[in-house]
Amino acid sequence: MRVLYFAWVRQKVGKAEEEVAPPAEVRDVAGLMAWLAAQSPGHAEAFANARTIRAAVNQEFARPDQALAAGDEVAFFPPVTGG
Amino acid sequence: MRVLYFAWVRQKVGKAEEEVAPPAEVRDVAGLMAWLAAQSPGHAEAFANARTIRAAVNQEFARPDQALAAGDEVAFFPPVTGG
Amino acid sequence: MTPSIRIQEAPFDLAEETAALTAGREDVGGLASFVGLCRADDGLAALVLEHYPGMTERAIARIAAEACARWPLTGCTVIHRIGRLPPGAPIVLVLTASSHRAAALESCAFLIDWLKTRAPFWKREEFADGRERWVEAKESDDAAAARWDAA
Amino acid sequence: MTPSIRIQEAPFDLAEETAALTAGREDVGGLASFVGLCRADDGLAALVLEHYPGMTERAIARIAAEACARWPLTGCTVIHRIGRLPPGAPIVLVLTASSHRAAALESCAFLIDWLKTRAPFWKREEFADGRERWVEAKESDDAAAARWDAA
Repeated sequence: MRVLYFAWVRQKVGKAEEEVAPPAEVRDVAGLMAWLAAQSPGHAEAFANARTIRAAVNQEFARPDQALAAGDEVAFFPPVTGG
Repeated sequence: MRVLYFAWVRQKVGKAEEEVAPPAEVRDVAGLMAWLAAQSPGHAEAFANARTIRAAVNQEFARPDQALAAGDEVAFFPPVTGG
Repeated sequence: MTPSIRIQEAPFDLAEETAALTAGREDVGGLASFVGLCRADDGLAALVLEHYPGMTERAIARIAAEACARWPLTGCTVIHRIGRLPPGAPIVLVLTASSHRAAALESCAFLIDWLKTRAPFWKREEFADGRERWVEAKESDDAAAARWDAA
Repeated sequence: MTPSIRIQEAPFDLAEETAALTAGREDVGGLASFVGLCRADDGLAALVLEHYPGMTERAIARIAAEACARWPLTGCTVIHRIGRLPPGAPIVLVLTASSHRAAALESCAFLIDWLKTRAPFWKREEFADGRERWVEAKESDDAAAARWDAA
């Protein structure tokens, strides 16, 4: 599973992307966030306040309960500020 | 009193402007229109349907009951179609 | 800030007018523009626009001042062409600048809705077959302008 | 008509983009544009914009297609810049063309309101004194975008 980070989520995690292989009990976006938070102090800081983070699965905005599959591209980022 | 005509009102009257000296009983815009309509066949045609004509007095839109003074600039024209 | 208002036969240059409202400034967050062009409906050969010199400039200056009072604008340009214009030619430009996006967008729509219904311009259509016709005012334009009275 | 959508570091040319939507056509009655610029609030030295390559283009293409379904557009261009932009620099361009004035104006406002709240861009502010700050999403932008859901 490919995970991408943007903006301050990327800065806190310390990388722009990584390949991860979470255990089978990680079934949805919220589960992945909780699992990622335990991977390093940077991850922990990035995911400390999950409510400030938005997610996309396969380049579509996704809610915390969206189910995940092994080949998915999952992205985490703050609320967008374009335009 | 200076009277200006625009668009098809000008075409029907046959001139773009004229100086007029209506009698004292012509007190407002509607009265001036009725008086002008009797000045020539062109004027009569232009003012045949007063409801299709708009007026301005001293370069401000005016209603039929607006009072007139001797030195006024009065204009008659169709509803505007700019932009 | 004094709005720039021009009635002219000559074409206008959108890039130049935009640059004039932003050059050397760092407080403009949004720039909204509307350009109205001459459509070639039903075999139109040209539009001929006339106006009421003097009244036109006064009326546009007043509505531009009202726009500046209703929205915090950093710049406002209105250019309306007159004379004979072929299909495809730009007729009118409204350009508004503000620190805030909504102010620029709303004031631009306000000004063009107003110009359509309250500015003393008249359009005559000339067709390829020699016919001529004065454009008639549209109720939909009156309705568009009236919504700002209530706002 | 296929909307033109570009994410780029380079500046854009409003006159060129406008010409592309009108050149050789006689059916365009109105052209609305919005340009968002970088303001120099509070000693800002630069804005740095990043985006989510791939998702950005897909998301903008989808919303542009929705605009074309909601309004009868003859042309639609969206250009969003990324990278480091100094105060005064143009950031985003939305340009819509239609036979009808209201369609051009409304679709332009719709697209920029959407870009502000749903397109995956993020802005970091760099200040002259070395501080950095990620721009936070604004509730007023969410409200502006939400009014189109109800419309």
